[in-house]
Amino acid sequence: MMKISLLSFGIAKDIIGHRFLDLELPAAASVGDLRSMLVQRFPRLSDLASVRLAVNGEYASEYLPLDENDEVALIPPVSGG
Amino acid sequence: MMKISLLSFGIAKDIIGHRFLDLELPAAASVGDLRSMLVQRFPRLSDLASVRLAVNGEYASEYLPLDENDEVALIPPVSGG
Amino acid sequence: MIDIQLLESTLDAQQCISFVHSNDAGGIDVFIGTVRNATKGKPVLRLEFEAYEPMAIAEMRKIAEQAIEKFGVKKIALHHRTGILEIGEAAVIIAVSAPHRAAAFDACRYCIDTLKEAVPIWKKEIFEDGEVWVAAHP
Amino acid sequence: MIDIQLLESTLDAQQCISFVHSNDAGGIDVFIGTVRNATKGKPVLRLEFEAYEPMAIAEMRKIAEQAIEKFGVKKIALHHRTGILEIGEAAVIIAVSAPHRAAAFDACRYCIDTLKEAVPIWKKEIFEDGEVWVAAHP
Repeated sequence: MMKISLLSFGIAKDIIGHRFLDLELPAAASVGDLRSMLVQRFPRLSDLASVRLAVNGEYASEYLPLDENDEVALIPPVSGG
Repeated sequence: MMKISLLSFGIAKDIIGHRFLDLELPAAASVGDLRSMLVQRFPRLSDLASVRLAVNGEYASEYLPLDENDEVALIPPVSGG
Repeated sequence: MIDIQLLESTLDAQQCISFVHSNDAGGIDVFIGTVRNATKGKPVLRLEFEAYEPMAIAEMRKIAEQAIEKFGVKKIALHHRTGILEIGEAAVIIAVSAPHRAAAFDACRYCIDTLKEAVPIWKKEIFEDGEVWVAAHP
Repeated sequence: MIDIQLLESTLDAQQCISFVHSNDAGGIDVFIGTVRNATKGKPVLRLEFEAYEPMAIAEMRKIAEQAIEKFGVKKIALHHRTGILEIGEAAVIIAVSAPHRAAAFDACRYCIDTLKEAVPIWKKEIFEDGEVWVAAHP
Protein backbone atom coordinates (compact mmCIF):
# COMPACT_ATOMS: atom_id res chain seq x y z
CA MET A 1 0.00 0.00 0.00
CA MET A 2 1.01 3.60 -0.45
CA LYS A 3 -0.26 6.90 0.81
CA ILE A 4 -1.15 9.84 -1.45
CA SER A 5 -2.61 13.29 -0.67
CA LEU A 6 -5.76 14.30 -2.51
CA LEU A 7 -6.51 17.99 -3.01
CA SER A 8 -9.98 18.97 -4.18
CA PHE A 9 -11.15 22.26 -5.65
CA GLY A 10 -14.35 23.98 -6.65
CA ILE A 11 -17.31 21.67 -6.94
CA ALA A 12 -15.05 18.64 -6.40
CA LYS A 13 -14.26 19.92 -2.93
CA ASP A 14 -17.99 20.28 -2.23
CA ILE A 15 -18.53 16.68 -3.37
CA ILE A 16 -15.55 15.17 -1.53
CA GLY A 17 -16.28 17.28 1.53
CA HIS A 18 -12.62 18.07 2.26
CA ARG A 19 -9.93 20.21 0.71
CA PHE A 20 -7.26 17.68 1.79
CA LEU A 21 -7.72 13.93 2.08
CA ASP A 22 -5.05 11.30 2.69
CA LEU A 23 -5.74 8.07 0.81
CA GLU A 24 -4.26 4.58 0.98
CA LEU A 25 -3.89 3.02 -2.46
CA PRO A 26 -2.57 -0.35 -3.62
CA ALA A 27 1.10 -0.07 -4.60
CA ALA A 28 1.42 0.62 -8.34
CA ALA A 29 -2.07 2.11 -8.61
CA SER A 30 -2.40 4.43 -11.63
CA VAL A 31 -4.19 7.74 -12.02
CA GLY A 32 -7.01 5.80 -13.71
CA ASP A 33 -7.27 3.43 -10.76
CA LEU A 34 -7.55 6.38 -8.39
CA ARG A 35 -10.23 7.94 -10.59
CA SER A 36 -12.30 4.71 -10.53
CA MET A 37 -11.97 4.46 -6.79
CA LEU A 38 -13.04 8.08 -6.30
CA VAL A 39 -16.01 7.80 -8.64
CA GLN A 40 -17.17 4.70 -6.79
CA ARG A 41 -16.85 6.37 -3.41
CA PHE A 42 -18.20 9.78 -4.57
CA PRO A 43 -20.68 9.01 -7.39
CA ARG A 44 -21.61 12.69 -7.84
CA LEU A 45 -18.20 13.18 -9.49
CA SER A 46 -19.74 11.43 -12.54
CA ASP A 47 -22.23 14.27 -12.92
CA LEU A 48 -19.48 16.80 -13.68
CA ALA A 49 -18.75 17.98 -17.22
CA SER A 50 -15.16 16.76 -16.74
CA VAL A 51 -12.68 15.84 -14.02
CA ARG A 52 -8.96 16.01 -14.77
CA LEU A 53 -6.34 14.77 -12.35
CA ALA A 54 -3.05 16.55 -11.78
CA VAL A 55 -0.12 14.83 -10.11
CA ASN A 56 2.38 17.05 -8.33
CA GLY A 57 1.07 20.10 -10.20
CA GLU A 58 0.95 18.68 -13.74
CA TYR A 59 -2.02 17.31 -15.66
CA ALA A 60 -1.54 13.54 -15.75
CA SER A 61 -2.61 10.76 -18.12
CA GLU A 62 -4.74 7.89 -16.81
CA TYR A 63 -1.81 5.52 -17.23
CA LEU A 64 0.63 7.35 -14.99
CA PRO A 65 1.57 5.16 -12.02
CA LEU A 66 1.29 6.95 -8.70
CA ASP A 67 4.06 7.08 -6.14
CA GLU A 68 4.11 7.24 -2.38
CA ASN A 69 3.42 10.82 -1.15
CA ASP A 70 2.23 12.10 -4.54
CA GLU A 71 -0.01 15.15 -4.38
CA VAL A 72 -2.99 14.49 -6.61
CA ALA A 73 -5.43 17.29 -7.40
CA LEU A 74 -9.00 16.80 -8.57
CA ILE A 75 -9.60 19.41 -11.26
CA PRO A 76 -13.27 19.89 -12.15
CA PRO A 77 -14.06 22.12 -15.18
CA VAL A 78 -11.96 25.25 -14.79
CA SER A 79 -13.62 28.65 -15.08
CA GLY A 80 -10.97 31.31 -14.57
CA GLY A 81 -10.67 34.52 -16.56
CA MET B 1 -15.19 81.30 -61.99
CA MET B 2 -15.47 80.23 -58.35
CA LYS B 3 -13.19 80.35 -55.35
CA ILE B 4 -12.33 77.34 -53.23
CA SER B 5 -9.97 76.95 -50.25
CA LEU B 6 -7.30 74.28 -50.47
CA LEU B 7 -5.90 72.75 -47.27
CA SER B 8 -2.77 70.65 -47.50
CA PHE B 9 -1.33 68.22 -44.97
CA GLY B 10 1.78 66.16 -44.39
CA ILE B 11 3.95 65.79 -47.43
CA ALA B 12 1.30 67.50 -49.59
CA LYS B 13 1.79 70.66 -47.56
CA ASP B 14 5.55 70.44 -48.13
CA ILE B 15 4.95 70.09 -51.88
CA ILE B 16 2.32 72.83 -52.18
CA GLY B 17 4.31 75.07 -49.84
CA HIS B 18 1.27 76.39 -47.97
CA ARG B 19 -1.20 74.99 -45.47
CA PHE B 20 -3.97 77.20 -46.95
CA LEU B 21 -4.30 78.26 -50.57
CA ASP B 22 -7.21 80.04 -52.21
CA LEU B 23 -7.80 78.90 -55.77
CA GLU B 24 -9.91 80.20 -58.64
CA LEU B 25 -11.55 77.40 -60.61
CA PRO B 26 -13.86 77.41 -63.64
CA ALA B 27 -17.50 77.23 -62.52
CA ALA B 28 -18.66 73.58 -62.43
CA ALA B 29 -15.14 72.20 -62.01
CA SER B 30 -15.14 68.72 -60.45
CA VAL B 31 -12.84 67.17 -57.88
CA GLY B 32 -11.09 65.41 -60.78
CA ASP B 33 -10.59 68.73 -62.59
CA LEU B 34 -9.01 70.20 -59.46
CA ARG B 35 -6.76 67.15 -59.10
CA SER B 36 -5.53 67.52 -62.71
CA MET B 37 -4.87 71.21 -62.21
CA LEU B 38 -2.91 70.57 -59.01
CA VAL B 39 -0.83 67.77 -60.49
CA GLN B 40 0.06 70.00 -63.43
CA ARG B 41 1.06 72.87 -61.18
CA PHE B 42 2.79 70.68 -58.52
CA PRO B 43 4.15 67.65 -60.43
CA ARG B 44 5.72 66.14 -57.27
CA LEU B 45 2.18 65.21 -56.16
CA SER B 46 2.39 62.40 -58.75
CA ASP B 47 5.26 60.81 -56.83
CA LEU B 48 3.05 60.10 -53.81
CA ALA B 49 1.65 56.62 -53.11
CA SER B 50 -1.84 58.16 -53.19
CA VAL B 51 -3.62 61.48 -52.90
CA ARG B 52 -7.26 61.57 -51.86
CA LEU B 53 -9.33 64.73 -51.90
CA ALA B 54 -11.86 65.56 -49.22
CA VAL B 55 -14.54 68.18 -49.74
CA ASN B 56 -15.89 69.88 -46.63
CA GLY B 57 -14.50 67.12 -44.43
CA GLU B 58 -15.67 64.07 -46.43
CA TYR B 59 -13.71 61.93 -48.86
CA ALA B 60 -15.03 62.86 -52.32
CA SER B 61 -15.30 61.03 -55.65
CA GLU B 62 -13.59 62.47 -58.72
CA TYR B 63 -16.99 63.28 -60.24
CA LEU B 64 -18.24 65.50 -57.43
CA PRO B 65 -18.80 69.04 -58.73
CA LEU B 66 -17.23 71.69 -56.54
CA ASP B 67 -19.10 74.70 -55.21
CA GLU B 68 -18.07 78.24 -54.39
CA ASN B 69 -16.30 78.38 -50.99
CA ASP B 70 -15.84 74.62 -50.69
CA GLU B 71 -13.01 73.57 -48.40
CA VAL B 72 -10.96 70.96 -50.25
CA ALA B 73 -8.27 69.00 -48.40
CA LEU B 74 -5.36 67.25 -50.04
CA ILE B 75 -4.94 63.94 -48.22
CA PRO B 76 -1.63 62.18 -48.93
CA PRO B 77 -1.23 58.61 -47.55
CA VAL B 78 -2.40 58.70 -43.94
CA SER B 79 -0.17 57.24 -41.22
CA GLY B 80 -1.94 57.68 -37.91
CA GLY B 81 -2.02 55.08 -35.16
CA MET C 1 9.90 38.75 -20.13
CA ILE C 2 6.94 37.45 -18.22
CA ASP C 3 5.13 38.72 -15.13
CA ILE C 4 2.65 36.24 -13.61
CA GLN C 5 0.62 37.17 -10.56
CA LEU C 6 -2.25 35.63 -8.63
CA LEU C 7 -3.55 38.36 -6.33
CA GLU C 8 -6.13 38.77 -3.60
CA SER C 9 -6.15 42.55 -4.09
CA THR C 10 -7.45 44.76 -6.93
CA LEU C 11 -5.73 44.21 -10.26
CA ASP C 12 -3.99 47.21 -11.82
CA ALA C 13 -4.10 47.59 -15.61
CA GLN C 14 -1.53 50.39 -15.58
CA GLN C 15 0.94 48.12 -13.77
CA CYS C 16 0.51 45.44 -16.47
CA ILE C 17 0.91 48.04 -19.23
CA SER C 18 4.04 49.49 -17.61
CA PHE C 19 5.56 46.02 -17.31
CA VAL C 20 5.15 45.21 -21.03
CA HIS C 21 5.94 48.71 -22.32
CA SER C 22 9.13 48.78 -24.33
CA ASN C 23 10.78 51.34 -26.60
CA ASP C 24 11.26 48.72 -29.29
CA ALA C 25 7.65 47.45 -29.23
CA GLY C 26 5.11 49.45 -31.22
CA GLY C 27 1.91 47.75 -30.06
CA ILE C 28 0.42 46.72 -26.75
CA ASP C 29 -2.81 44.76 -26.46
CA VAL C 30 -4.52 44.47 -23.11
CA PHE C 31 -7.45 42.25 -22.22
CA ILE C 32 -9.43 42.90 -19.03
CA GLY C 33 -12.06 40.41 -17.91
CA THR C 34 -14.54 42.03 -15.52
CA VAL C 35 -17.31 40.66 -13.33
CA ARG C 36 -20.70 41.00 -15.01
CA ASN C 37 -23.79 41.89 -13.02
CA ALA C 38 -25.86 39.05 -14.52
CA THR C 39 -25.57 35.56 -16.03
CA LYS C 40 -28.24 34.54 -18.54
CA GLY C 41 -30.40 37.39 -17.28
CA LYS C 42 -30.11 36.41 -13.59
CA PRO C 43 -28.58 39.05 -11.32
CA VAL C 44 -25.21 38.09 -9.84
CA LEU C 45 -24.32 39.54 -6.41
CA ARG C 46 -20.60 38.76 -6.49
CA LEU C 47 -18.07 36.12 -7.52
CA GLU C 48 -15.59 34.00 -5.68
CA PHE C 49 -12.44 32.65 -7.33
CA GLU C 50 -10.58 29.68 -5.96
CA ALA C 51 -7.20 28.60 -7.34
CA TYR C 52 -4.83 25.67 -7.03
CA GLU C 53 -2.19 28.30 -6.60
CA PRO C 54 1.19 26.76 -7.43
CA MET C 55 -0.23 24.91 -10.44
CA ALA C 56 -2.25 27.95 -11.59
CA ILE C 57 0.90 30.07 -11.56
CA ALA C 58 2.88 27.36 -13.38
CA GLU C 59 0.15 26.96 -16.04
CA MET C 60 -0.10 30.73 -16.55
CA ARG C 61 3.66 30.88 -17.02
CA LYS C 62 3.50 28.04 -19.59
CA ILE C 63 0.81 29.87 -21.54
CA ALA C 64 2.87 33.07 -21.60
CA GLU C 65 5.97 31.16 -22.71
CA GLN C 66 3.98 29.46 -25.48
CA ALA C 67 2.59 32.81 -26.62
CA ILE C 68 6.07 34.37 -26.82
CA GLU C 69 7.31 31.36 -28.78
CA LYS C 70 4.27 31.14 -31.08
CA PHE C 71 3.73 34.82 -31.87
CA GLY C 72 7.16 36.38 -31.37
CA VAL C 73 5.87 38.91 -28.85
CA LYS C 74 8.19 40.67 -26.39
CA LYS C 75 6.65 40.83 -22.95
CA ILE C 76 3.54 39.47 -21.26
CA ALA C 77 1.92 40.35 -17.95
CA LEU C 78 -0.79 37.98 -16.74
CA HIS C 79 -2.53 38.85 -13.48
CA HIS C 80 -5.49 36.92 -12.05
CA ARG C 81 -7.58 37.64 -8.97
CA THR C 82 -8.57 35.19 -6.26
CA GLY C 83 -11.07 35.51 -3.43
CA ILE C 84 -14.26 37.55 -3.45
CA LEU C 85 -14.89 39.96 -6.34
CA GLU C 86 -17.61 42.57 -6.53
CA ILE C 87 -19.50 43.37 -9.74
CA GLY C 88 -17.35 45.36 -12.18
CA GLU C 89 -14.00 44.33 -10.68
CA ALA C 90 -11.29 42.90 -12.91
CA ALA C 91 -10.86 39.13 -12.62
CA VAL C 92 -8.00 38.93 -15.10
CA ILE C 93 -5.70 41.33 -16.93
CA ILE C 94 -3.41 40.25 -19.76
CA ALA C 95 -1.04 42.72 -21.43
CA VAL C 96 1.19 41.84 -24.38
CA SER C 97 3.71 43.98 -26.23
CA ALA C 98 5.00 43.24 -29.72
CA PRO C 99 6.91 44.96 -32.49
CA HIS C 100 3.71 44.93 -34.58
CA ARG C 101 0.09 44.96 -33.56
CA ALA C 102 -1.18 41.74 -35.18
CA ALA C 103 1.10 39.63 -32.99
CA ALA C 104 0.04 41.54 -29.86
CA PHE C 105 -3.66 40.91 -30.58
CA ASP C 106 -3.13 37.25 -31.49
CA ALA C 107 -0.97 36.50 -28.47
CA CYS C 108 -3.33 38.26 -26.04
CA ARG C 109 -6.29 36.31 -27.38
CA TYR C 110 -4.32 33.07 -27.23
CA CYS C 111 -3.48 33.74 -23.57
CA ILE C 112 -7.06 34.39 -22.46
CA ASP C 113 -8.51 31.52 -24.53
CA THR C 114 -5.93 29.05 -23.21
CA LEU C 115 -6.16 30.35 -19.64
CA LYS C 116 -9.89 29.63 -19.67
CA GLU C 117 -9.24 26.03 -20.72
CA ALA C 118 -6.17 25.08 -18.77
CA VAL C 119 -5.54 27.12 -15.64
CA PRO C 120 -6.85 25.55 -12.42
CA ILE C 121 -8.98 28.43 -11.22
CA TRP C 122 -12.67 28.11 -10.38
CA LYS C 123 -15.38 30.75 -10.35
CA LYS C 124 -18.42 30.57 -8.10
CA GLU C 125 -21.32 32.86 -8.94
CA ILE C 126 -23.26 34.05 -5.93
CA PHE C 127 -26.94 34.80 -6.56
CA GLU C 128 -29.70 36.07 -4.29
CA ASP C 129 -30.93 32.48 -3.86
CA GLY C 130 -27.78 30.37 -3.96
CA GLU C 131 -24.33 29.74 -5.40
CA VAL C 132 -23.14 27.93 -8.52
CA TRP C 133 -19.69 26.72 -9.59
CA VAL C 134 -19.54 27.94 -13.18
CA ALA C 135 -19.39 25.29 -15.95
CA ALA C 136 -19.18 22.41 -13.45
CA HIS C 137 -22.07 20.47 -14.95
CA PRO C 138 -22.73 19.74 -18.61
CA MET D 1 -21.34 55.24 -26.13
CA ILE D 2 -18.34 56.72 -27.84
CA ASP D 3 -15.51 58.93 -26.60
CA ILE D 4 -13.33 60.42 -29.35
CA GLN D 5 -10.38 62.63 -28.51
CA LEU D 6 -7.52 64.20 -30.40
CA LEU D 7 -5.06 65.43 -27.79
CA GLU D 8 -1.80 67.36 -27.63
CA SER D 9 -1.09 65.98 -24.15
CA THR D 10 -0.15 62.49 -22.91
CA LEU D 11 -2.81 59.83 -23.54
CA ASP D 12 -4.20 58.04 -20.49
CA ALA D 13 -5.05 54.33 -20.82
CA GLN D 14 -6.81 54.26 -17.48
CA GLN D 15 -9.13 57.05 -18.62
CA CYS D 16 -10.07 55.05 -21.74
CA ILE D 17 -10.63 51.91 -19.66
CA SER D 18 -12.79 53.78 -17.15
CA PHE D 19 -14.89 55.22 -19.96
CA VAL D 20 -15.71 51.82 -21.48
CA HIS D 21 -16.03 49.93 -18.20
CA SER D 22 -19.56 48.72 -17.61
CA ASN D 23 -21.16 46.33 -15.13
CA ASP D 24 -22.92 44.50 -17.95
CA ALA D 25 -19.81 44.06 -20.12
CA GLY D 26 -17.53 41.14 -19.27
CA GLY D 27 -14.60 41.94 -21.54
CA ILE D 28 -12.51 45.00 -22.36
CA ASP D 29 -9.85 45.02 -25.03
CA VAL D 30 -7.39 47.89 -25.20
CA PHE D 31 -4.89 48.62 -27.94
CA ILE D 32 -2.03 51.06 -27.32
CA GLY D 33 0.20 52.12 -30.20
CA THR D 34 3.53 53.45 -28.93
CA VAL D 35 6.42 55.24 -30.59
CA ARG D 36 9.21 52.82 -31.48
CA ASN D 37 12.85 53.82 -31.15
CA ALA D 38 13.73 52.61 -34.66
CA THR D 39 12.28 52.07 -38.14
CA LYS D 40 13.88 49.35 -40.26
CA GLY D 41 16.85 49.41 -37.93
CA LYS D 42 17.39 53.18 -38.16
CA PRO D 43 17.15 55.04 -34.83
CA VAL D 44 14.19 57.42 -34.58
CA LEU D 45 14.62 60.51 -32.37
CA ARG D 46 10.94 61.43 -32.09
CA LEU D 47 7.70 61.64 -34.06
CA GLU D 48 5.43 64.43 -35.09
CA PHE D 49 1.72 63.90 -35.78
CA GLU D 50 -0.30 66.31 -37.85
CA ALA D 51 -4.08 66.00 -38.18
CA TYR D 52 -6.85 67.51 -40.25
CA GLU D 53 -8.62 67.87 -36.96
CA PRO D 54 -12.35 68.19 -37.64
CA MET D 55 -12.26 65.48 -40.31
CA ALA D 56 -10.02 63.20 -38.18
CA ILE D 57 -12.50 63.43 -35.31
CA ALA D 58 -15.44 62.79 -37.65
CA GLU D 59 -13.69 59.77 -39.23
CA MET D 60 -12.76 58.33 -35.83
CA ARG D 61 -16.39 58.67 -34.76
CA LYS D 62 -17.58 56.89 -37.93
CA ILE D 63 -15.17 54.02 -37.27
CA ALA D 64 -16.40 53.65 -33.69
CA GLU D 65 -20.03 53.74 -34.85
CA GLN D 66 -19.31 51.08 -37.48
CA ALA D 67 -17.57 48.90 -34.90
CA ILE D 68 -20.54 49.11 -32.51
CA GLU D 69 -22.91 48.25 -35.36
CA LYS D 70 -20.73 45.47 -36.79
CA PHE D 71 -19.63 43.70 -33.59
CA GLY D 72 -22.36 44.58 -31.08
CA VAL D 73 -19.90 46.07 -28.62
CA LYS D 74 -21.02 48.47 -25.91
CA LYS D 75 -18.61 51.37 -25.56
CA ILE D 76 -15.53 52.61 -27.40
CA ALA D 77 -12.91 55.18 -26.43
CA LEU D 78 -10.57 56.28 -29.21
CA HIS D 79 -7.86 58.77 -28.29
CA HIS D 80 -5.13 59.94 -30.68
CA ARG D 81 -2.16 62.22 -30.03
CA THR D 82 -1.04 65.15 -32.13
CA GLY D 83 2.13 67.21 -32.01
CA ILE D 84 5.56 66.00 -30.96
CA LEU D 85 5.91 62.55 -29.38
CA GLU D 86 8.96 61.15 -27.67
CA ILE D 87 10.05 57.50 -27.97
CA GLY D 88 7.80 55.19 -25.95
CA GLU D 89 4.86 57.60 -25.75
CA ALA D 90 1.39 56.42 -26.75
CA ALA D 91 0.23 57.68 -30.15
CA VAL D 92 -3.18 56.02 -30.00
CA ILE D 93 -5.28 54.22 -27.42
CA ILE D 94 -8.44 52.31 -28.30
CA ALA D 95 -10.57 50.67 -25.61
CA VAL D 96 -13.65 48.57 -26.36
CA SER D 97 -16.05 46.86 -23.95
CA ALA D 98 -18.37 44.04 -24.91
CA PRO D 99 -20.55 41.41 -23.24
CA HIS D 100 -18.13 38.74 -24.53
CA ARG D 101 -14.45 38.91 -25.29
CA ALA D 102 -14.40 37.86 -28.96
CA ALA D 103 -16.42 40.93 -29.95
CA ALA D 104 -14.15 43.20 -27.91
CA PHE D 105 -11.01 41.86 -29.64
CA ASP D 106 -12.57 41.98 -33.12
CA ALA D 107 -13.93 45.49 -32.70
CA CYS D 108 -10.68 46.86 -31.26
CA ARG D 109 -8.70 45.42 -34.14
CA TYR D 110 -11.22 46.75 -36.64
CA CYS D 111 -10.85 50.22 -35.13
CA ILE D 112 -7.06 50.35 -35.32
CA ASP D 113 -6.90 48.75 -38.78
CA THR D 114 -9.50 51.17 -40.17
CA LEU D 115 -8.01 54.17 -38.40
CA LYS D 116 -4.69 53.49 -40.09
CA GLU D 117 -6.38 53.50 -43.50
CA ALA D 118 -8.94 56.23 -43.23
CA VAL D 119 -8.23 58.86 -40.58
CA PRO D 120 -6.46 62.00 -41.86
CA ILE D 121 -3.50 61.98 -39.50
CA TRP D 122 0.10 62.03 -40.67
CA LYS D 123 3.22 60.83 -38.91
CA LYS D 124 6.64 62.34 -39.51
CA GLU D 125 9.64 60.36 -38.29
CA ILE D 126 12.55 62.50 -37.18
CA PHE D 127 15.99 60.91 -37.57
CA GLU D 128 19.47 62.15 -36.74
CA ASP D 129 19.93 63.14 -40.41
CA GLY D 130 16.49 64.24 -41.55
CA GLU D 131 12.73 63.79 -41.46
CA VAL D 132 10.36 61.53 -43.40
CA TRP D 133 6.58 61.58 -43.78
CA VAL D 134 5.73 57.91 -43.21
CA ALA D 135 4.25 55.95 -46.16
CA ALA D 136 4.10 59.04 -48.38
CA HIS D 137 5.96 57.46 -51.27
CA PRO D 138 5.44 54.01 -52.82
